[in-house]
Amino acid sequence: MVNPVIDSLESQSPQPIARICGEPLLEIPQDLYIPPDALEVFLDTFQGPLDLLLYLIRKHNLNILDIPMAELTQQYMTYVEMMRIDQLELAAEYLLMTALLIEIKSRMLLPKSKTEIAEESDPRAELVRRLLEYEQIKKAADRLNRLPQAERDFSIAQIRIEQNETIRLPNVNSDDLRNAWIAILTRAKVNRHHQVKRETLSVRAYMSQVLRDLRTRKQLEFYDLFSPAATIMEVVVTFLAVLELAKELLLEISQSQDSGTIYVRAVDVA
Amino acid sequence: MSAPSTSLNPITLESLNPEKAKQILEAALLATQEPLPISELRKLFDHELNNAVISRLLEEIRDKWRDSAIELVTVASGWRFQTKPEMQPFLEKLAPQKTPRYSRAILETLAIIAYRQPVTRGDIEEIRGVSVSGSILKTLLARGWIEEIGHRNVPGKPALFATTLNFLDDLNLRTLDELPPLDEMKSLIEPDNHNQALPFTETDSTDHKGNAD
Amino acid sequence: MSAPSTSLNPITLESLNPEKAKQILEAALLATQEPLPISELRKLFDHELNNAVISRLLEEIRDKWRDSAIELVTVASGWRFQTKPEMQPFLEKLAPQKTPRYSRAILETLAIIAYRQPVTRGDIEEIRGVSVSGSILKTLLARGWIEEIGHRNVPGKPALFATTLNFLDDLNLRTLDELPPLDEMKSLIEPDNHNQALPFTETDSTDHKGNAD
Repeated sequence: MVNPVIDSLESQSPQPIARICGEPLLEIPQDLYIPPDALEVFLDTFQGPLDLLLYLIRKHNLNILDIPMAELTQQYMTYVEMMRIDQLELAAEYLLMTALLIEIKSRMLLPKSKTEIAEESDPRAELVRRLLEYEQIKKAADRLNRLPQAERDFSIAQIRIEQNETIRLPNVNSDDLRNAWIAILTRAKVNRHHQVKRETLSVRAYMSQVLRDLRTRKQLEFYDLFSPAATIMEVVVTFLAVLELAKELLLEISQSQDSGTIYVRAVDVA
Repeated sequence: MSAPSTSLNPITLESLNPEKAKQILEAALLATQEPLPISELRKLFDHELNNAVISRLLEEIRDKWRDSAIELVTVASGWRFQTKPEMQPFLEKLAPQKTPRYSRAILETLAIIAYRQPVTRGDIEEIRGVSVSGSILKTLLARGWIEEIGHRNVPGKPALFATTLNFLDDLNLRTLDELPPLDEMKSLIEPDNHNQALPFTETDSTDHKGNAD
Repeated sequence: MSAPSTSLNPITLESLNPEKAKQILEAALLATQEPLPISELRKLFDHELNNAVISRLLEEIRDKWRDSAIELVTVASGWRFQTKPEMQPFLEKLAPQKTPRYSRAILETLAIIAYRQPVTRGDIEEIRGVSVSGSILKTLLARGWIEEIGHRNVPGKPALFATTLNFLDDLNLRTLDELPPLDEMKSLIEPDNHNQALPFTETDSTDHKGNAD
């Protein structure tokens, strides 16, 4: 069983990895010394403690175990002090990371029994796993950002649809009419003084038809109202329609003499 | 499937030739719904091309597209691509326009005229319990769904309205009898019989319907 | 087919030939911002053309446009026309403000959601090692790239986030499989002899332990 190994930080890095533990110690403060007034840049540069640690490992070939914890902790605390001003939450995360590093270090330094080594996972393993997972996502984010992106890298064609200037008329179906009726009747029921009569539509339809006929010809002989081809039912309905029209004062029926011709006249508007 | 050469060499204004310029104009016009005036299009080339040159290029683009489904047109505020009008029936199948709906007042008026014709405006107002604006009747008259078929012989001689054949056609009905029956409204209406001005009973009307067909 | 002029004779489905069909498809695709799936495009022809025919026509259209300023592409939710990337520098001159660019925090959050979905905010924080501000998720939600798809059944019932079809569309992808592959974590932790310098072998760590003190 071999412990996990962090791959060379940057395979493309030309210089050999510094193995002397003193070397990274010199570099880190140089690279990471951030004057307080440049704090925003610092916060902008690193996404958090994982990112910072990854940077230290990758750029400076930092061996996690080589980090002099006292010094690193001191550095971290400096940053934490700076961050406390307005980024308390972030400061806490850096602090937690420092604590974790110290814990790892201390556990590595403790003598272990053989059984412990066999059973217990390497204290660094979890940190390494997290670092690698973070690094994986960091790279993925970068690649994602390099994919062509709508609006940023290309525009979507969208031309106008030319429409004829036809006015669209609302459609009505017979259910709409029935619903309208129900609404009217519901109201009518509330206002009981309205008398809503129920009758067959056929008579109403014939009433309209008789009036229509009278519109073209001012006066009709009563018998002309009845088509010879009409069925008995039509004759009856037409007759009822004429009676109803007369009752509603929609037409006038006149007969000048007994058994004479009965005339049906439209109401004279003029 | 070799990549077009244009994607390999970035276009610069220095390497601009008329073909490239036309491509850029096309891209801008195809990606923009609003008309683009020439003054705006000149920005594409950092104002290095003058109005006359751009106008000429636009004319060439217009000619090039003449036989396709879309056309480059010039309108008051500039140039734009649009689909040709004959494409509209097809495009409507993708996004059927929402058909407007008639207001409740119009529908109720129409229902009253359909079920109670012939009626005067006064009848409608009495049934609806509110006044009926002239615009409602005008709308229905303009639609060709109702017509004046006479006048009631009462003071003022008010016009009588009835539905038209056109109304039946538009509603896919052959006769008024095919309108939904009002039977189920019985519960809503006064169940007394003395109001029934006409002798027809339910069964009669059914018989009649059968005969009329 | 008698008259050649498309603009004079209304196009009917009966008179449809492949050229006309392609014109109609082009008009629809150019006029619609959202990608159109074939199932939607079939509506243009009242479903008279089957998927295979429409696919073939689309391929032909794609070939026809290959050398122009815009291209026909297929993305997660269908087909659409878009300008070629090399046109973008010019188009930006028309609307310089509208290009969104995202911070690393947003991109990392997006990457976690894209590659590990569905994830909770806690999952994202765990991977990034920092808290995730609400504004990051809001930005991605507002762009329509992520959505809440449920809740994890743990105390607090945290929301689960996943990427949307729109995210794939905007990145010119058809499926999540087309995302750039993740680096294999295994390769990073595999022991390899070039890197003895690295600390994480048994022997190294022992050595360093001595040094560090």
